Amino acid sequence: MTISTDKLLSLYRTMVLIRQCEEQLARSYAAGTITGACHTYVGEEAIATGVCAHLRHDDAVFSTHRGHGHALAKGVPPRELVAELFGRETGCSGGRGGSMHLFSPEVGMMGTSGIVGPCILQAAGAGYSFQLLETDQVGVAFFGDGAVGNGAFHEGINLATIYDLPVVFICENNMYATEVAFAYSARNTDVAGRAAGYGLHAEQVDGNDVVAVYEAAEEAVARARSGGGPSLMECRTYRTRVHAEGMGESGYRSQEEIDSWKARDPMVAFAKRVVEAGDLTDADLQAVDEEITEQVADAVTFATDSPWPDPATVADHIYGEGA
Amino acid sequence: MTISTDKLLSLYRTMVLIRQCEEQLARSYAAGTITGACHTYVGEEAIATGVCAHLRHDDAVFSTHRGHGHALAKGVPPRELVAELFGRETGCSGGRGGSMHLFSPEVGMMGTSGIVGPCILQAAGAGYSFQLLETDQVGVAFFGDGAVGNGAFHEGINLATIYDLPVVFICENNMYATEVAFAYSARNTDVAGRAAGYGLHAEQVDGNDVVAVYEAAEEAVARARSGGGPSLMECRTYRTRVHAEGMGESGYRSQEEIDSWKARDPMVAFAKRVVEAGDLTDADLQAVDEEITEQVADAVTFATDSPWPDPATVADHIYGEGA
Amino acid sequence: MASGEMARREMTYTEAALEALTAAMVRDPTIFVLGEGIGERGGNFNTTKGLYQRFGPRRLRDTPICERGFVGLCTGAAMTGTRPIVDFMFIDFILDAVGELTNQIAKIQYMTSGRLKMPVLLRGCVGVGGGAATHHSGSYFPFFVNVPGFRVVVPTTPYDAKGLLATALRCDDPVLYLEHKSLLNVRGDVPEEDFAIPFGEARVCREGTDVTIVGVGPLVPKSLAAAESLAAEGISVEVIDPRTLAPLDMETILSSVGKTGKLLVADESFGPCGIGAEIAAQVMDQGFDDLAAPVRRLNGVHTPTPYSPPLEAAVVPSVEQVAVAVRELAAE
Amino acid sequence: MASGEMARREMTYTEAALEALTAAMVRDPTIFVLGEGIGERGGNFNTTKGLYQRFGPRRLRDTPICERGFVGLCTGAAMTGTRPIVDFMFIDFILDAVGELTNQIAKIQYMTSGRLKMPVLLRGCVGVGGGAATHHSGSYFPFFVNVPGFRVVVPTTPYDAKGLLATALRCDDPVLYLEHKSLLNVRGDVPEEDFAIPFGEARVCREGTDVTIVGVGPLVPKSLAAAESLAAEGISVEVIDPRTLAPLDMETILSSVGKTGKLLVADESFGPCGIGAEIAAQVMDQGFDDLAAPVRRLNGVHTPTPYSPPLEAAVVPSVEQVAVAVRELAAE
Ligand SMILES: Cc1ncc(C[n+]2csc(CCOP(=O)(O)OP(=O)(O)O)c2C)c(N)n1
Ligand SMILES: Cc1ncc(C[n+]2csc(CCOP(=O)(O)OP(=O)(O)O)c2C)c(N)n1
Ligand SMILES: [Mg+2]
Ligand SMILES: [Mg+2]
Repeated sequence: MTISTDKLLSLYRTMVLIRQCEEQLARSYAAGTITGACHTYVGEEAIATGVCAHLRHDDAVFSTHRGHGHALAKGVPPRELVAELFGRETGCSGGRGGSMHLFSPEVGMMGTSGIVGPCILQAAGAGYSFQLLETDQVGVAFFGDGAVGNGAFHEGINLATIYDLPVVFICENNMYATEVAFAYSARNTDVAGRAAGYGLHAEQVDGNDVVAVYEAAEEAVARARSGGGPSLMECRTYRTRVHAEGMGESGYRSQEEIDSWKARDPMVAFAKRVVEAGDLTDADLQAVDEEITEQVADAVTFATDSPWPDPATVADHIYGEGA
Repeated sequence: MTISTDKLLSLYRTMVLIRQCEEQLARSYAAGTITGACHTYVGEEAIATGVCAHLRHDDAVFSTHRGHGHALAKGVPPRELVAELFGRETGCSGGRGGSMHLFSPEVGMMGTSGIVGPCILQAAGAGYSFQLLETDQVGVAFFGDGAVGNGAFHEGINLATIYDLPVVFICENNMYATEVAFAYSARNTDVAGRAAGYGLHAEQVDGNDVVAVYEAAEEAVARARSGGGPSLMECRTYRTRVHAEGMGESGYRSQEEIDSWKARDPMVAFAKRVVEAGDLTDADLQAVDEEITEQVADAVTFATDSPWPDPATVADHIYGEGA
Repeated sequence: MASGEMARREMTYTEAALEALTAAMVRDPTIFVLGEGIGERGGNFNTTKGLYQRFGPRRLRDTPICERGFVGLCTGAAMTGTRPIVDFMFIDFILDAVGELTNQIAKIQYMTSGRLKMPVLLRGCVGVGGGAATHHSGSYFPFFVNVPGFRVVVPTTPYDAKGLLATALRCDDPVLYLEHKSLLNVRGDVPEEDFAIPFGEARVCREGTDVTIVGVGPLVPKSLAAAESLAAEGISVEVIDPRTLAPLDMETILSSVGKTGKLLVADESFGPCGIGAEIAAQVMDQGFDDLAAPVRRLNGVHTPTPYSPPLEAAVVPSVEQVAVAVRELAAE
Repeated sequence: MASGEMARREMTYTEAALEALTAAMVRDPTIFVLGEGIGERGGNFNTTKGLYQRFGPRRLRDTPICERGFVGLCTGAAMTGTRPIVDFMFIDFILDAVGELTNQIAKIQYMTSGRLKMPVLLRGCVGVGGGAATHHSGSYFPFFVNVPGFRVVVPTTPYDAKGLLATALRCDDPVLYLEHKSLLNVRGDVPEEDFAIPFGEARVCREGTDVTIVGVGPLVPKSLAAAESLAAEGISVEVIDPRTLAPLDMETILSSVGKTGKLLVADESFGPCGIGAEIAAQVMDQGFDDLAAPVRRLNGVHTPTPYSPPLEAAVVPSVEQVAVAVRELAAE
């Protein structure tokens, strides 16, 4: 592992930020402060963290219904995320979006989508822009195994491949789409293998190992940035909470399965590893935990104190200026 | 080759019927008798012929814009095909469809589509019916290489595979979609290889060799009929006429390429082979040629003499009876 | 329930529809349902609760997330002798299948001059509510009224939910059966026995003499509430629920307008080229001399649906807005 | 052409649009075009003729047949600083991309409160003609008027084709630019210099006093032809071309109706929930007292488009049908 101590600390910080934010959002949902859908990223933090560590604010991330973690890892301030789910004017989408519609173009969070699929195509489109404008920016899509059976996967991966676009596709294969098992939705569950069939660079990564993700993403992002074309990373992982807050488990997966993945918690594993390797100390990590706890508490206060959007603005910005 | 003489003659007859019909339709198009689009199947006759030889009238074929050959091979009488393109009431779609909308459910020709893609899904749907109703019928889709990059390919093949549906997918890979080369639209042009990635049975066949197609289809249809699930056959072939009547070649493919494929004409190759093998004689074949020439002439007379549809019926049958 | 007991029971809208579906599936072994989570789980909105256990995995089959794919599959199935139901959960997901709907499903009967039928039922939840936000709040029915070939059904009561679904499941045409989120848990009396409500028959929910309201979906109960309070002010309101938007029962609407001379069409979905425009144009065309005032439309705000509660509330027509519009009409 | 020569030249509708596109691509290096056959070949309808040779393979790029895919790609491109044009050839192919259009393209500006723009131009041929048959004859614009977020442009002359496309290519909103098949080869005077026609400004094509016709697309020339023959009968017809359906210039329509008191909306596309319904409802709402007769609508027959010439002719409103409708209105 040739990752600097600072970087290790920063990876840990991002994972903890996501985890603590998600747990807070789950509590706020239970309390009724958040309405609509709320899909948490608990258990999958290593993926957004390891990938976004290589991205600049001018790289473009497109994500899906389970997008809180991507937003935070890409640099959306927790205040703006929490305020968005609280429906406040100060939220990253001005309260218009909620959990599934997080927009923060300022930091390159180009949007999450409540519809499965479009992010794949849009990331290819960002790649198209960057190729045409001859910049070294990169487009990134995060999506679940559930998107793999969708036409958008097929069309988007193919377009990016034949046009050689600077894009990185991140498939977060957590084995289920809601309660439908990926093994039911696909006879062949080797996403990386299938993607390679399109002719792009594809590999499978342990999505619960932030270092593995970090290293694979480093290569994929560098490849895209330097004109080497698109890549796909299949990150195998697991969501340890319910599909969406308020839903039950309903029996589609066993308690043993859940427990076995909980035992592979990406943060716990990372902490163990870096401490054992002597890269970081328990005290280092605990300091981060505390820092984040404060940050999340501050975000909740900020959101709670923020004004509601003004209903008089409800139809603003449907169109741009002029024309 | 263990194919009976009768069967060989019948394969030849179907190919000649398609060829002669197409050449007639091309002439009629040039004469202005046919309007709209008219995509001929010249050069690809072996595929529909070899596949449909294994189908019954209660098997369901779904096809695409280049569908005349599929209709004829499936048993649509040439009279009804020609009358349809002439826009007559006696056409297989009552004149409502024209070249790209051939419906003859009576013989299991469930429709051709002017939109690329849907036939793949609909064949899967026929397979769904047959599985649910526990019959031994089979659904078949014919589509071009141009459909391979479309989401319908991805979603349809996947659904048929995971549900184990009795379907045969026939990809007619003629290397171009209009003038866009398949090698441009796909980095990996091995359709069978890619299809196998979904987990269904897939193989590549010489689409200009009617016997090869016949033999591969025999297996695929039998597999579907007996509950063995779906298959895909990638039939490599070439259209030797322009994409659609009235269009030019416009330089997207070389004259050498066209000529090299003309030299591999499926009917000529077949005739040479069966005569050399002593299975059929030149006289046998010539008799078929003449029989078909008469049949096509009769179809043109029939169509020409047929009435136009009554404009008063133009909005009939949008809805079924009742409700 | 033993005979002799009350044949009418109170139940929810969702339960009533499930009863119609269950009866149809017992009667007709060619009916099957596809969708995400409609198998063992019984549907995100309990639309197929218990059916997997009863009818098995071929008649209730979960799908991958490929709406275009399974709508296209259902097209081919309907063409070959079965009766597919697509359960979209949220109807918004239908948008990826609009090509299959418009160019295939809607046209097959026409292209075959009726030699093939197209008994596909497309169902899902529509409408704004509960912070569902912009990708889970749409209605879209004007499009399906515009395109020839569809039946468009918008039940508003448990009774209608059962009776209209029964008709849909006998109908040989493609039917969009659209269930508004806010109505799913509404309770009402529903007969135990099978019954069917023909398409194209509006229901006069309340009689009145001053102003007619045609309400669509959730605007029916809202209009009834407004009518109640307007009655206290001395304004007598007739409320009509068209129940199906295609076919549209213009006769009932026109005869009401013949009596009141004034019409408000209240609909949560978008105004431009919406159902209110169509009704207004037809009433003008066929009942111009009856009109004492122009037909008025009340629609949801013409904007994507926002998430935040105060914004969400601001885009949906309220009981008070209905009342205001009626008062204005009455005063004209 | 040297200055001093006639600045106005006669050219076709397609050539005029190509001129606007070429000028925009010279001016703005972020514009690119995707579609099938729009590269080296220059487009099935010559919409991009010569541009590949001039601007190269990244700015004119052929696509596989994956309409949803490349519309979604263009969405992401527009969000990140370029200005994509999707050239659908036949607009019917847009239907596989309705999800991307409705839930993504139309909503991005709103969801970001204007922090992102959505300068996507979607163009293609609409309408019935030439035996194109049921999958290549649609119009679909009522849907895009119903959904908030789109500009819908329907040029009818070479002059408008150039001027409206110029505006579309400077506009930050998603624009549907719909070219009717029957108009592509119409010739007319077009200024050589750049000019832009603002959206939402109707054109009064012919002044008259007895009856107003709002024509859409090919119904503009047909209405002008009908007006010509009606003039001989002593009926004075005003013909209005709205040019854009969203935004819709109701002011011009209302002021004409203020003069004539009678309105016919003539449109080849489907009637129910169509643009005629919307115009009728708005005219009634805002100009009720001006109306001497109900607004009439003349639409294509509400049926899938058949192939056979006599059937095809039967579904399209004819000059004679326009004249009959106007005569009836004039007599009311
Ligand atoms: C097109 C579409 N269809 C259905 C849904 C409903 N839906 C929301 S999340 C979800 C499951 C997604 O699974 P996956 O992509 O694996 O992501 P995960 O939730 O496992 O992270 C479904 C079916 C949707 N959002 N979009
Ligand atoms: C969805 C869709 N997009 C575009 C077209 C226009 N189009 C008609 S045929 C064709 C090429 C089809 O190529 P392929 O599938 O390889 O079949 P081939 O013509 O080679 O037999 C295209 C692009 C269409 N019919 N449908
Ligand atoms: Mg998943
Ligand atoms: Mg091809």
